[in-house]
Amino acid sequence: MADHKLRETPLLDELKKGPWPSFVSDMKKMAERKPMVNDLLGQLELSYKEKKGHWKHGGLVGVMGYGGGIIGRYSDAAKEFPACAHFHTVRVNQPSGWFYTSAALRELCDIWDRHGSGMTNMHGSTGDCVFLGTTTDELEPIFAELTEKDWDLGGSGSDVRTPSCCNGMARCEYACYDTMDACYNITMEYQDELHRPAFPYKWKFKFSGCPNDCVASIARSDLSVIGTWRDEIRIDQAAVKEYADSGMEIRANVIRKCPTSCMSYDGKEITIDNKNCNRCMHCINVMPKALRPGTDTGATILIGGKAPIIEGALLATVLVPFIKMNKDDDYQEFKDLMERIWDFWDEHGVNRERIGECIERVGLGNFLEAIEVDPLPEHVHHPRTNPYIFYEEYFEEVDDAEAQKA
Amino acid sequence: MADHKLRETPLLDELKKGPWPSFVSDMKKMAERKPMVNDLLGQLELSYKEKKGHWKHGGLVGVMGYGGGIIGRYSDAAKEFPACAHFHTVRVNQPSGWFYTSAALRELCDIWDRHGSGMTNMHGSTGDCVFLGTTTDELEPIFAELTEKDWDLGGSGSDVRTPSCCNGMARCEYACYDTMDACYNITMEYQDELHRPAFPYKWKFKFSGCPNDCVASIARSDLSVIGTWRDEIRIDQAAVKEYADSGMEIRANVIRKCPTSCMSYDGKEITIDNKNCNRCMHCINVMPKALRPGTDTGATILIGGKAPIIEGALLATVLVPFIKMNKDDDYQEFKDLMERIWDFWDEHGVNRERIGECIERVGLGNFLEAIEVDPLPEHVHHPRTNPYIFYEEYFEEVDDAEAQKA
Amino acid sequence: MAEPAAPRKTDIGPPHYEQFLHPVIKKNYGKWKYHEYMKPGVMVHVSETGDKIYSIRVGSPRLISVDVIRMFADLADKYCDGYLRFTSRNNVEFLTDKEANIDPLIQDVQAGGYPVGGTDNSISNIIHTQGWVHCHSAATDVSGLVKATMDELYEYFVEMKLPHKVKIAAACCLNMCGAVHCSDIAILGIHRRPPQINDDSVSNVCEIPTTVSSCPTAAIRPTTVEGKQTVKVDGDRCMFCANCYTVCPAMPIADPLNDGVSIWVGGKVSNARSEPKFTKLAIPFLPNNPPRWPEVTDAIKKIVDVYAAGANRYERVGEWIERIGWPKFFDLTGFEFTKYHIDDFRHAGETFKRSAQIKFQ
Amino acid sequence: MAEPAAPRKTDIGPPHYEQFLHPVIKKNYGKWKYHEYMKPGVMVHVSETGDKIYSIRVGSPRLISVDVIRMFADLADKYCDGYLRFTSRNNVEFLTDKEANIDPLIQDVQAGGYPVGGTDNSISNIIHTQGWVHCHSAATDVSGLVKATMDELYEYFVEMKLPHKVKIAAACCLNMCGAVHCSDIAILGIHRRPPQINDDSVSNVCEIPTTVSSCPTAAIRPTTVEGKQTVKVDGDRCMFCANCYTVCPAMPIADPLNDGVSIWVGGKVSNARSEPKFTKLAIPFLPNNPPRWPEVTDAIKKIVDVYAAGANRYERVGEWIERIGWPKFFDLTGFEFTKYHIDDFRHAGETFKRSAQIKFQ
Ligand code: SRM
Ligand code: SRM
Ligand code: SRM
Ligand code: SRM
Ligand code: SF4
Ligand code: SF4
Ligand code: SF4
Ligand code: SF4
Ligand code: SF4
Ligand code: SF4
Ligand code: SF4
Ligand code: SF4
Repeated sequence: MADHKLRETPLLDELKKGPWPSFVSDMKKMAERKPMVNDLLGQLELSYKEKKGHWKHGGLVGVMGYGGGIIGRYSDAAKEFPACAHFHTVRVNQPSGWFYTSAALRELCDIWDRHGSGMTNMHGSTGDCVFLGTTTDELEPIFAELTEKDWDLGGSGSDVRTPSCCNGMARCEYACYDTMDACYNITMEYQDELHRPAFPYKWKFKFSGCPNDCVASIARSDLSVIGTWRDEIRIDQAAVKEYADSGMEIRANVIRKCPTSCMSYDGKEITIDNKNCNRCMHCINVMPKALRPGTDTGATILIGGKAPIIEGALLATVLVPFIKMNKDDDYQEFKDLMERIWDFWDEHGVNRERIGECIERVGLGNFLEAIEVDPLPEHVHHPRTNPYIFYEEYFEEVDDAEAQKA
Repeated sequence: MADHKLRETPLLDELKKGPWPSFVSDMKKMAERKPMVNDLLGQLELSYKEKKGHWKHGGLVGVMGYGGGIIGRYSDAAKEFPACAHFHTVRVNQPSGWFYTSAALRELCDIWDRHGSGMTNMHGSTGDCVFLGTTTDELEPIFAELTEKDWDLGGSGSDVRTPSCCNGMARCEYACYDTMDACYNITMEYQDELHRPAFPYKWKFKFSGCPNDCVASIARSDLSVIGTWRDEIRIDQAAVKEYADSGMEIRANVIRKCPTSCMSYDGKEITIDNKNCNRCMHCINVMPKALRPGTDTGATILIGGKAPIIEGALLATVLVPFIKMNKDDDYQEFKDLMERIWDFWDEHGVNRERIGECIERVGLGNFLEAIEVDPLPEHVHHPRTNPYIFYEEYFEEVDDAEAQKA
Repeated sequence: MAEPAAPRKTDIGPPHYEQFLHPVIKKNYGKWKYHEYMKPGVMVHVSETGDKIYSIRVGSPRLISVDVIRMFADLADKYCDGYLRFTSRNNVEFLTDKEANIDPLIQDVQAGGYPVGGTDNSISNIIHTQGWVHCHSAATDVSGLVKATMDELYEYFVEMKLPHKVKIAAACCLNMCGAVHCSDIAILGIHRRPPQINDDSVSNVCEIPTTVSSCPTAAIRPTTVEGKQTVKVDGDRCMFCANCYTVCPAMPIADPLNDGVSIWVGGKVSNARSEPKFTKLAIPFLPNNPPRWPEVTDAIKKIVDVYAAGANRYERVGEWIERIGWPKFFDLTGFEFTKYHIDDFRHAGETFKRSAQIKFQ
Repeated sequence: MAEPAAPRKTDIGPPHYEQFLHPVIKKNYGKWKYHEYMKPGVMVHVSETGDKIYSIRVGSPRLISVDVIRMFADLADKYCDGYLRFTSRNNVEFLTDKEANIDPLIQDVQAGGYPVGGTDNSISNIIHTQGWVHCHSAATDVSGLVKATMDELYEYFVEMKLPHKVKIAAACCLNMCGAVHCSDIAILGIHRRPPQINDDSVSNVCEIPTTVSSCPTAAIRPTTVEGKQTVKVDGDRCMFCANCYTVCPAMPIADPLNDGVSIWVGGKVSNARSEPKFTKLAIPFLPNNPPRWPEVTDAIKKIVDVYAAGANRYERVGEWIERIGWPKFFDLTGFEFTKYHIDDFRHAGETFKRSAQIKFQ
C-alpha cells in the first residue's frame, strides 16, 4: 500500500506485544502513508540499537510575530532518514480542562494530517495539544489554518507557558473556584506574554480546584492556584450513616487518617473542629456524599514550583493563603498581584533562573516586601531557626534610640 | 567587716528581690571578704548602667604543659576596678554524673577560696566545675593543689572538651549502657587530646543512657552516644492494670501519643509491635512501672551536633545505629571508630570547622567510605530527592561495559 | 520585513471551553454534589439537580496518530453525542448522560485495543515525555519504557485493587518534563559521563561565560586548546545534569555506554493527609536495555508488589514508606542502599537522620 | 624552659565517680526498676532489690560562691550521709535512703532561701552562660536575665502543673553556649550593628585573611586606610554573628544602643514522641533593659501562659505549636510576625510553607 519502502524495526516490534496499546503499532500504520513517520521509526530503531538519541541540539524556528510555540528539531542522521530531517513540533493551546467535541478534534486532525507527520501528543506535559514532526515550510500554513479555525499556539521559551487547569466545576464536586474560567481568562489576558518571550525564564500557571491538585500545580508551576475554603466542612449526617451502614470503616479510614486529628466520630455522627482542619481533603475524598467543602470558597496562591534544573526541584510556596477568585471583577486582585510580581522579576531575575530560585536568592521576606504582601506565619512551615537575622536598622545616636522609645 | 569600701550597686540590688535565689546577694556577701568580687560587682553595675560588657578580648594564659583548661580574661576598666583586672576562669573536670561527697566539695572550695574569687559555676555548660576569676599568678598553685587532691583540668580551645554524661545506671532505670563508666573511660583514654589542642576545632563527647538524652548530647556534642535497645520493650501487665486503676488515661496519654502507632490497648493489656517501635521512650516515660527497655541494650552513635557558628546549628546525625558499649573490651570498637574519624578529620578538617560541618562539606557518603562504615538507610531521614548523583565510574570502552555485565 | 498579505490573526488564544461541554455538564456546571465509582474506569457524578454524568476513562499511550484520535471521535459520536475530554494524565474520558451506553462503549473501546480503567485505587496512565522520539536531551526512550511498564502493570490499571492511587511518571533526562520529582514511583533517564567537549566549535556555537556559569557545581572552566577558546570540565565535580549542554550544543553528554535509568519512589502532589513531597532515590542506576528494559520493569513491579502487600488502605507509597521506615523499604525490596542514596548536593544535611528514633527489625 | 621542681602530676583526669556514690546507689547500680514523683522536687527510685533512693532537687543560680557550696555540703552531711550531686541543668540533688529526712531537709533548704522543685511537668532551672559577668562576647547579661525570669516563673518551678516539662535556656551571644538552639523557650542576646573596625590595630592583632574568611556571608573585604592594612565590612551583608570578632579583637561588635534580646520557642532535645527539633524565632528584638528586663520576662510569661492554657498533657511547647500551627501561636501570644521571622540564610527554602494545608481561624 505504501509508495515507499517500510523500515525494518525488529527491536521496536517487540513493543507491539503486550496488553497496553502500542505506539509502535500505531506509528507503523501511519508509516504506510507518511514517509516522515516511516523514517522516524527507522531512526528510533537505530536509537534502540545504539542506545542513543539522534536529534541535533535545538534549532530556532517559528511563525512570524511569535517567539514561541514551535520546537525546532533536526535529525543528525538525515542522510539515512531524509523524511524526518526536519521534525519540528507545534504546541497548540488546548481548551480549558481538555474538553473537546469530536468535531473539534477532527478539525485539528485534518490540519495536522495535511501539514505534518500525523503523530501527536495528546497532550504535552504542560498541557498543549502537541503536533509532533513537521518541516519549516509547513509552519506558516499550519498557523494560518489553525487561527482560521480559532486555535492558537501555546508557549515555549522564556515566556508564559500554556496555562492548564483541572476539569473543576465542569465535572467535579470539589471545585472551590471556577478553574476553567480562570485558566481561560488568564490565558487570554496574557496572550502577548505567552507568544513573545521577554522574561528571564519560563513562567507556568496551573489551576486546581481543590487541594487534591489534579494538575500537580504545586510541583509543576511557577504560579499555582489551588482552590480552598475558609468556613466549615458541610456534613450530611444521614449520608454518614449510609456510609457506615454500607460497611465503611469510618474510624480507621477517615477519623484516624485526619492529619490534624480534628475529627471525631461517636458511632453515629461526625464532628469536625474546623479551626484545626487544614483543608487536606482526605475525609471529603473518602466520603464525598457525606462531606463537602464549605461555601466561603476561594483559592490559595503558591509560587515557585519547578523541576530540578538548576538548584534542585522546588515545591511552590504559599504566597496568598486565601484569595477570592472573583470572575465578576475579572480576577483583578489576581492580576494586580501578577503585575507586581513580574515587575519584581523583571528587575531582579537572572537569565535562566525561575521565580522560585529568584525568591530564594533574594529572600522570601524581601520579595514579599517588594510586591507589597505582608509577611504572615502562613508563609512559612516554621519561623527561622538560625539567629542570622539581617536587622535592617540600627541606632547611630542615643537620641535615635530615645526617639524610638517615645 | 570588709577592709575595703563596698561598691554601690543600685541596679544590681534590684536583683536581690524576688523568690529565686539571687546571685547578687551571694556575691555581695562574698564581696565583703573578696575585693575581687567587690570590684566585679562594681564592673557589672557599670555594665548594667551602660548596657555593655567590660571584658577585653580573650587572653592566652594557662598552666605549664597544658594548652587548655584556663580561659584568660582581663578587664577593660581595670583602672576603675583594679581587683578584677585579671579575672581568669579555671575549668575543673567534674566527676562522671556530677556526683560529689560533701568532703570533695569542701576540698574544691578550700582550694578556690585560697587562690581565687570564691565564685564558681556549678557547672559550666560543657559540664566542668568552673572557678570564676583569678589572676595569672595563681594558676600554677591552683593546678598543683588540684592535682595533689586528684583533680585535673578540663578542656578548652581546639581539643577534646570535657566529656559529660547523665547519671545513667547510678540513679536511672532507663540507662541502656553505663554512661558514667563510658564517660570516665573515654575521658581517661583521651587525656592528651583533652589537654593539648591539636584538632581543627573543638570536639565534644556527651553520653546519655537512653533516647531521653538528659545531657542534650544530640544538640550539643560532636559525638553523641545515646543508649537504646534492639529487642522488645518489657511489659508488666499487672502494673499496666495498676496504672489504669489509679486513673491514668492510657489511651490518650500513651497509645495515641506513640509516634509510630505501634501500640494497642484493649482496656486490659498493652501490646507493642516492636519492629515498628522507634525507641522514642514516650510510653516508658509515662508508665515506668509497667514498661521497660529491652535487655539487648547498647547505644546509637551520632555525630556532628553543634551550635550555630558558622554555618548554622546542627543536630547530630546517626553514625552507628547500634553499638554494644562494651566495658569488658574497654570500649575497643568505639575507640577504633574514633581513631578512624580523627584520622579523617586530621586530613580533611579546616580550621574552625566542626566535624558536622566538615561532613556536610565532604559529603556524608564520602565520609562513611573514608572511615569504613557501610552506608545504611538508617543514616538518612530519607534518600536523596535531587538527581544530582556523583556517579564515580563510567565506561570508556564497550569492553568495560560488557565485562561489567558478565 | 514585509507585512503579511492579509490582516494576520494572532493572539486569539484557545477556543472558549464552553462550546465543548456536554449539555448536562453545562447545565450542572458548579452544581456537582458527589461521585461514585461504578466499576474500574467508570464514574458517575451526581448533581444537586439530580442530573448525572457518566465518565468512561480509557488508557492511551499519549503518543497517538490522528487516526487514533479520529477513532476516539467516532466513538464519542456513537455513544456520547460527540463529547469527550482528555485528563491531566493523558487518558481519554468519554462523557455521557446515558447509562445504557456505558457497556457498549466499553466493548467498542476494548475491541479497538484500548483499556478502560485508571480510576480510584488503581495505577493510572504514566506521565511521560519525548525520549528518543523527539528530544535532543534524552538519556533513554520513555515511550518504550512506558509501554513496557504499563504492559507489566496492566492488571492494576483495569482493576482497582491497590491500597490507594499509585501515580507513576517517567522522564528522559534530569529536566524532568514529566512529574518525576513528586510521584509515587518515577523512572528517570540519567547520564553518567561528563560532557564530551567539541573544542573546535565551542567558541562558534556557545557563549563561553554563559556556559561556564551554567554549571551548578562550577565544574566548567574556560580554556584554550590549540589556540581556540573553549571550555574544560573537571570530571570529579560533574554530576551529569546536562545544564551545560542545554546552553551549549558543543558539549554533548549522551553516551550509549553510560546512559541509563534511575528509579525513584514515595513522592506525591496532593495535599491529602500528608503534605506534598518529593520522590526519593530507590535505585541509582539500571542499564538502558531496549526494547523492553526488563531490569526497570522488574524493579517497578517489585515496588508495586511490596506496596500492595504492606500498605494500608488510603496510604500512598510515600506515606507507607514513612510509616515502615526507609530501612524496611530497602529490606522488603531487596534494593541495595549505597552512598549514592545519601544526598550530597546543596541542602544534603537536611536529609540526614538526626534523631535516635531508630527501628530495629 | 626550666623543668618543674617536683615530678609534675598531669593528665590524671577527674577522680573516679565511684567514691562519690551513696552506698545504696553503689549497691543498686544498674538495677533501678522505676521511679515516682512524691511531690515537686522529690523523687524516689526503686530498685529490683527493693532498695529505694530519694532525691531532693534544689534550684540554684549556678553562679554561686564557695560559701553556698559549703552550705549545700553541710546539708548533705546533716541529712544525706554527705552525698549529693548536680544535674545537667545545674540544680542540686540531695540523695538519701531515709524517707524521714526528706521534709526536714526541705525545710532547711527553704530556710536558706533555696527552692525545691523542677521535676516532671514543671519548669526546671534555666541553662545559661556568662554574660557581662565573664565573657567578652556578651550582648546581654544572662545571670540577671535568668534571675528576673525565674522570679517570674517561680510557681512553675515549685509546682508541677504544666502540660509537660518546659526547658528554658539563655545565651548571651550567637555562640549559644547554652542550649538555646533546642529549647522549649530560649532567650538569646543579639547584636544588631556591624562591627566597628579599629583600623589602627587590625594588622597588629589580627590575621587579615583569616578575618576575611571568617565571615559566613562574605561581608568582609581587605582594605587600606591611611596606609594601614585593615578590613572593611559591607553593612548590608552583615547579620551580626560576631564570628569576625571571635577571630579578630579589633572588630568589637557590642553596642549599647543596639544590643538586645531575641526570644525563641519550640525546640526540644529528647527523642520522646517527636524527633529533636530546633528552636524557632518568636520575637526578633527586645531592648536590653537591665536590671530586670521586663519586656523579656513578660514575653516569656506570655508564652508559658498560652502554652499552659492550650497544650495537652505530655505535649512539649514545640509539639503543641505544631499541632495548632504557627499562625495560631502568633495569634494567641499577640507577637508580631515580621519579615525577620522568615529565614533567609543557607537553607531558607526548607522552611517555607510548601503545601495548601492551611488553617483558617
Ligand atoms: C514537550 C515537553 C515534554 C512532553 O513530552 O510533554 C517538554 C519538552 C522539552 N522540555 Fe520541558 N517539556 C514539557 C513540559 C515540562 C514540564 C511539565 C509541566 O510543564 O508541567 C516540566 C517540569 C515543570 C517545570 O517547568 O519545572 C519541564 C521542565 C523542563 C526543564 C527544566 C526546567 C527547570 O526549571 O527545572 C527544561 C530545561 C530548560 O528549560 O532548559 C525543559 C526543556 C525542554 C526541552 C525544550 C529541551 C531542552 O533541553 O531545551 C524539551 C523539548 C523536547 C522536544 O523535542 O519537543 N523542560 N518541561 C513538555 C511540553 C509540552 C507542552 O507544551 O505541553
Ligand atoms: C563557660 C561556657 C559558658 C558557661 O557559662 O557555661 C562557655 C564560654 C565560652 N564559649 Fe562556649 N562555653 C561553654 C559551653 C558551650 C556550649 C555548651 C556545651 O558544651 O554543651 C556550646 C554549644 C555546643 C557546641 O559546642 O556547639 C558552646 C558554643 C560556643 C561557640 C560556638 C561553637 C560552634 O561551633 O557553634 C563558641 C565560639 C567559638 O568556639 O569560637 C564558644 C566560645 C566560647 C568562649 C570561649 C568565648 C569566645 O568567643 O571565644 C566563652 C568564654 C567565656 C568566658 O569568658 O568564660 N562557645 N559553648 C561553657 C563552658 C563551660 C564548661 O567548660 O563547662
Ligand atoms: C480527571 C482528573 C482531573 C483532570 O482534570 O484531568 C482527576 C479527577 C479526579 N480526581 Fe484527581 N484527577 C486527575 C489527576 C490527579 C492528579 C495529578 C496526576 O495524576 O498527575 C493528582 C495528584 C497526584 C498526586 O498526589 O501525586 C490527583 C489527586 C487526587 C486525589 C488525592 C489522592 C490522595 O489521597 O493523595 C483525589 C482524592 C482521592 O483519590 O481520594 C482525587 C480525586 C479525583 C476525583 C475523584 C474528583 C472528583 O470528584 O471528580 C476525580 C476522579 C478520580 C479518579 O481518577 O479516581 N484526585 N488527581 C485527573 C485524572 C488523571 C488520570 O487520567 O488518571
Ligand atoms: C537529673 C537529670 C539527668 C542528670 O544526669 O542530671 C534528669 C533526670 C531525669 N530525667 Fe531527664 N534529666 C535531666 C535533664 C534532661 C534533659 C536535658 C536538659 O534539660 O537540658 C532532657 C532533654 C531536654 C529536651 O528534650 O529538650 C531531659 C529529658 C527527659 C525526658 C523527655 C521529656 C519529653 O517528653 O520530651 C524524660 C521523660 C519524661 O519527662 O517523661 C526525662 C526523665 C527523666 C527521669 C524521670 C529519668 C529517671 O527515671 O530517673 C529523671 C527525673 C526527671 C525529672 O526531672 O522530672 N528526661 N532530661 C537532668 C535534670 C535536669 C534538671 O535539673 O532539671
Ligand atoms: S483538583 Fe479538586 S476540583 Fe479539580 S478535579 Fe481534582 S478533585 Fe476536582
Ligand atoms: S479535610 Fe483533612 S484536616 Fe480537615 S477534617 Fe478532613 S481529614 Fe481532617
Ligand atoms: S538520658 Fe535516659 S538514662 Fe540518662 S538520666 Fe535521662 S532518662 Fe535516665
Ligand atoms: S517507645 Fe515510643 S515508638 Fe516505641 S512503643 Fe513506646 S511510644 Fe511507641
Ligand atoms: S525530560 Fe529531558 S529529554 Fe525528556 S523531553 Fe524533557 S528535556 Fe527532553
Ligand atoms: S553536566 Fe552539569 S555538572 Fe556536569 S559540567 Fe555540565 S553543567 Fe556541570
Ligand atoms: S554565649 Fe557568647 S557571650 Fe555568652 S558565654 Fe558563650 S561566647 Fe560568651
Ligand atoms: S558580624 Fe558576622 S556577618 Fe557581620 S561582618 Fe562579622 S562575621 Fe561577617
